[in-house]
This record gives sequence, C-alpha cells and structure tokens, in this order.
Amino acid sequence: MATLHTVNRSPFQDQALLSCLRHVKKGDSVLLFEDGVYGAMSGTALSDTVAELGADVSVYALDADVAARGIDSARLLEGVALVDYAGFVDLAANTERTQNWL
Amino acid sequence: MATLHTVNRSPFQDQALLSCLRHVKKGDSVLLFEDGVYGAMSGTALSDTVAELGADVSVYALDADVAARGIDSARLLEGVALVDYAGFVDLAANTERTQNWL
Amino acid sequence: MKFGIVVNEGPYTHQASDSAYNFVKAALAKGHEVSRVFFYHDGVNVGTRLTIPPQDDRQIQEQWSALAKEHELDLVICIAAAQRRGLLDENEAKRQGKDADNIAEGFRISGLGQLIEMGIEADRTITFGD
Amino acid sequence: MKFGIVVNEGPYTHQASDSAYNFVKAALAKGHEVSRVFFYHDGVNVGTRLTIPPQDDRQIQEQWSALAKEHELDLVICIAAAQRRGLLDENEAKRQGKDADNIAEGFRISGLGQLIEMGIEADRTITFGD
Amino acid sequence: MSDDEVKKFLYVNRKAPYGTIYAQESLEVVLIGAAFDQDVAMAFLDDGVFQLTKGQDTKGTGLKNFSPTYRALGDYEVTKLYVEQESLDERGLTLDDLQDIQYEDEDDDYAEKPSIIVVSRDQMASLMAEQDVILSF
Amino acid sequence: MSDDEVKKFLYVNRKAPYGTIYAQESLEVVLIGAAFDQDVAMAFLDDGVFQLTKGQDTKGTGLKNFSPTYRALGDYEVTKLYVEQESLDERGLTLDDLQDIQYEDEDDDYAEKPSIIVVSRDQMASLMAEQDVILSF
Repeated sequence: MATLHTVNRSPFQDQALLSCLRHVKKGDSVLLFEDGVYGAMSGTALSDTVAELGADVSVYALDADVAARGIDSARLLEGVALVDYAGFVDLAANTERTQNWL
Repeated sequence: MATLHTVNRSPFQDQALLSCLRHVKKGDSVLLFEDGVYGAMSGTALSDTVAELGADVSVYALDADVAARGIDSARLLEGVALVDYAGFVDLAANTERTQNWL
Repeated sequence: MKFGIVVNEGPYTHQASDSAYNFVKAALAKGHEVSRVFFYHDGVNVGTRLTIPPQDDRQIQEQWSALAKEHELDLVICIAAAQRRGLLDENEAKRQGKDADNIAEGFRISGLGQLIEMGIEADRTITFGD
Repeated sequence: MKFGIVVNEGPYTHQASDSAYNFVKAALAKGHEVSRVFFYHDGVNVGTRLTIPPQDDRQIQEQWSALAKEHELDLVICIAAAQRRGLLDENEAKRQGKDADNIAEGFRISGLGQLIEMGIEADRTITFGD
Repeated sequence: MSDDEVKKFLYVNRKAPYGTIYAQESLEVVLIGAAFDQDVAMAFLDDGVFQLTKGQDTKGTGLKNFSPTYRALGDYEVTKLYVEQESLDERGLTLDDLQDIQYEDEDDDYAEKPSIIVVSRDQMASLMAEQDVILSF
Repeated sequence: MSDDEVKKFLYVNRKAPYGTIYAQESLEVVLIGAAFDQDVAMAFLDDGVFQLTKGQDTKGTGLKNFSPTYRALGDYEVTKLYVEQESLDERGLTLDDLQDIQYEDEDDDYAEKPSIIVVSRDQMASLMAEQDVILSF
C-alpha cells in the first residue's frame, strides 16, 4: 500500500521536500530528482531535518541528476540509494501510487 | 542611496523574502507584490521574523495584490503601508536602484 | 504495467519535459506501456514545431516526436491550456481565424477529459512539473 | 525619468507580465518614459499572436500591442530565448526554413545586447519574473 | 482494478492563487473530471489553503477572479474539500477566513452541508495514502 | 549620470543550475554584456552557489553542461565572481567544492588570479547597494 513520493525542487529554496516528508507514511519511498537531489546532501543546514523526517521511509536520488550537479556520491546522506531512470520506473511500478510534490 | 527591493513569491513556499530581508540596508524600501503580499500578514508563523528582519526598512504591499488575495488591510503587519501601481512607480523613481528578488 | 504521464512545464525553461522523456524511454525499454502523455499548463509549449534550439543542445520537441513515432505514443496537448498560450493545430487555427499554426508532428490537441481518462485507465499516473 | 523593464515569465502562467503591464501603464500615466520592455526567458511567449484566451479573461498580448501602439513602446523579444521556445517573426522563419511565424504586432525580435543597452540608458531597470 | 470500478482521485493544491495559474487550471481539471463519475476529493495544504479565502477582489490586478467557482463545485458533485489545519495555523487563518462552501446532499433531502472538511496533517497524510490517482498542482 | 560614464552592473544568481534555465540564460546575458565595456560583476548567493560546483556531468540527463563557460568568463573580462560565505555554509560547501576560475590580470603582467571572491552576507549586501543596475536571475 506504499506510495512513491517525488520531489524535484531544491529544499533550500522551496518547501516541497519538507512538506512531503511531513506527509509520508512508514514504508513509503521518496525519490529526489532534478534540483530535489540537493536535499540528499549530507553536511548541509537541512541534513539533520531530512534525516529525521525521512527516518521511516526509503530515500532515493536519481543518479543522472546527482551527477549533473557535481555531487559526489560520498556526500549523500547515509541511507540514500542512487537509482537510474529504470530504477525510477521500478519504484513507480512497485508502489501503489505516485505523489508528485510540485 | 537607498534601494527598492521587490519580492513577489509567497514566503511560505519560497525563501526569496527571507533572503531579501537579510540583505537590506537601513533605510531601504521593500515592496511586496503578487504572492509576496502574504509576507505582509500578521499572525502567521513568519510574522515575527518579517517584522524583526524588516525593522530598519520601510515595507510596502501592493494594494491590488492584497485585495486579489482577500487579505483585509486590518490583517497587515504594523507599519506596512499599502501602495498602488503609481506608488510602486514612485518608490522605484525615488530610490537609486531596484533589486528584484525572483 | 500501464503508465500515464503528465508534463506541466515548458521546454528548456524547466527540466520537467526532459525528466518525463527519460522516464518514458526507460519505461518503454522495460516493456511497460505508456498509455498517454498529457501536456498541461506550460507543458503545452513542448509541442510547438517552431523552436530552433542551439545545435549543441538537445532538440526537445523532435525527441518527443521521434519517440511518439517509434512507439506510437499518444501525445496530447490540452486545448484550454494551449489556447491561453498560443499553441494551435491547423483545424483550430482555421476555426479561430488565426493565420498560422504551430503544432509539431506526433502531437494532437484535445480536451482535459483525456487527462481524466488517462488517470482512470493507467495503472500509475506520474506528473512532471515544478 | 526613464524606466527599462524586463519581463521574464510567460503570459497567464505567471503574474509577471500582468504586473509589468500595470507598472508600465502607471509609469506612463505619471509622465515617465519607458525606454524599452525586454522579454527574456519564458517572457518571450508574451509576444505570440496565436493565443486565444477565454473571452471573460484579459487578453495579455493584445494589451501589450495596444499599449505599444499608443505610446510607441519598444517591445523587444530576445532572439536566443525565442528560438528555444518557438517564437519567430517572418524573416527569421524564412531564414530558418520554418513554415510559419507567430510574433504579434508591436513586438520585435532582437539580441541580448538590447537588454544591456537598456540597462545603460535607463535611469531604473526593473525586472518582473518569478 | 477492472475498468468498471470507480477510482479515488485526489486533486492536491499546494499553491497560492493568482501569482501563478496552477490553482485556476487545477479547478478546470476538477470541473471536467466531475463528468467521469469517479470518487473525487480535493486537498488544500501549504499555500493551497489561500485559494479558498473569502473576499478575493482581483479588479485592480486585471486578473480574472475565479474564487466564486469553488462555491459552484457542489453543483458538479465535488463535495469533499479537505483543508489542512496546520497549514491554516501557519498562515494565521481559521475556517472563518474561508469561503462558506456548501453542497446539497441528495441522500438527505437536499440538505445544505459544508463541503470544507478541516483535517490534521496526519489525517491528510492518511487521506493521500488511500488514493488511486493523485494529481498535483 | 552622463551617457559616457561606465555603469556598475551586477548579475545576481540565486538559483540552482539545470532544474531551471535561469542560470544558463543568465550566463548568456553576461557574455553578451561583456562587449559593452561596463563595470561588471556577478553575485552568487542562496542556491546560486550551486552553479559553480566542480565535476558537473550532465550526460545522463541529456541536458547541456554549461559549467565550463564559467571558466571562460575571464576571457571576456568578467573577473569578479562574488560568492556568499553563508550560502556556501548552509549547503555544506567550501571553496574547494567550486571550480577553480581564473583570469589573467593584464595590469600585472598577465598573472593568473582567482576570479571567485568569497564574501560575507554583509559584504554582499554592501556590494548590492553600490550598483547602478542589478539584473536578477
């Protein structure tokens, strides 16, 4: 019964990621892509909040968008898994619905 | 030598207003318009921050945008002055430069 | 599995149409069906044939047209959103007395009902926007 | 006083072009000069003549064309931004081998240099975007 | 799910009206969608709650005032408008600041009933987790 | 100000690259503007600091990688790239995470000098307050 949530805006500019994380259910998946991948970085002013609010969900980041922005995978928050577009498709297929936080 | 700063995004969604207020100089003017007018409301989770960071500047809100959004003028933060488009023009003319926080 | 895709932002300005394109390609490569791609809000601007992007950049509209041809994709541009933004096909141009049209090959203009229908028929509906 | 205006977002989707229009009207009414309105990013989409907005809504492109005519405003659409987004005038359409053009009366397409020139010549430069 | 079954559609509104067109074009989808006999609800959270405020007057901006359309939703059998309490609180709003939106309950002798249902953030999250299709604006 | 005088232009970059086009089209303005012999500087604050990061590789997205252009700015005599320290800090970035952007100082025997100048938020505010024209992206 899980949901795939997607977030594509930078959490430093926009509230979408925080609002998403405040509405997830245990066992949901959250995919960060486009500028949303900045939310997956460790060592930022938002890292602790993201880690805390995202504790009960699986957090993914789209590899192509992480690479485009020059984020080294060693800089990602612990527990964040990289996926490619095929993995994005799998996440959407394997959850019951997708909610896009625009 | 003062600057007119304009902010047109909702501060509940976007960081533009806070970033603007952290870069103003004493004596500057800040005009809130479009969805930016929500930043002029009292009694919100952001009101105290806006009032504090905006203490040294003159804050204005565009009347047409305030009315469009159904905000009663009694609900505006203390010290916020309403201006019309002509007043917006005057603010731009009477300051030395305009900086638009997009 | 049957995916329905919504694209809500215009080409180049937002990454939404690129992400949607990459998602659709990946879904098709995995053997999934993409029942429709519905372009709404500024997304309708993806479907103009009048763009001339820099030669060293991707050609967003041509990518979609080619993908539609290869996989018989149904690329639908919302008529109400298109009228506000100046996207027209030949019939609509005639009907509205406009002297030009600009829709690209492989796209068709239709109503919002196509979005709802897609949501009903698809197993998953995914929106790319901003 | 001489104002230079930049419009960075497309019509209807964002309020930017409406706010710019209201500002320009107010500036002209006060006797100021508006040396140029420069349309950049998605702002170029304001200048298409192919829109058919709902009849009970404002006609953004026609408002600008009328204001330009009345006050001899210089409405400039950035060519680089326009090419990405599918805005063309007749000459550019011919030159690029496109079979249609869509620019509206009162707008002209020119280079980014016109933006810098406007910034140099105007007393105040104001950007409407999002 | 068979084609005959009714799907649960949720229209999620998280943006303020007028600054951008999303709220207005979201309403257009909802009105068209009403013809499809699905199980429809709307969610208003974050800046989306601003869409429902009373007294919107767009004359000075030149924009079209689409706020009366929310009161017409009941005629289209769109009768469940979920509004998040926390989003109201953060914006200093109460139910009194929102339009009075009613529908006639045909199962209850056409009694007028409120369409707006204020829910907590947790309830909103649960509502979202029950849907078949979520369209976000 | 007479027409012959040089104006101070500041290009303000507050948005991340790739998700939206503002960063890229801002660069196009700066490159064209360089021909006009004005006093030009660029400011990077908030998410704008992400524009300058090293190692951007857009192949997987299909987007055009425009980050090498920042290193070419010196050739256009755009040599002042002000980066806000607080914006870096909030994003967990240091100067080492940014591209090494240099220019040749023709007044100093073409010595290579760094174009990036890290400034505090207060200094950024003061810089903004000195400008004639501010273009924001």
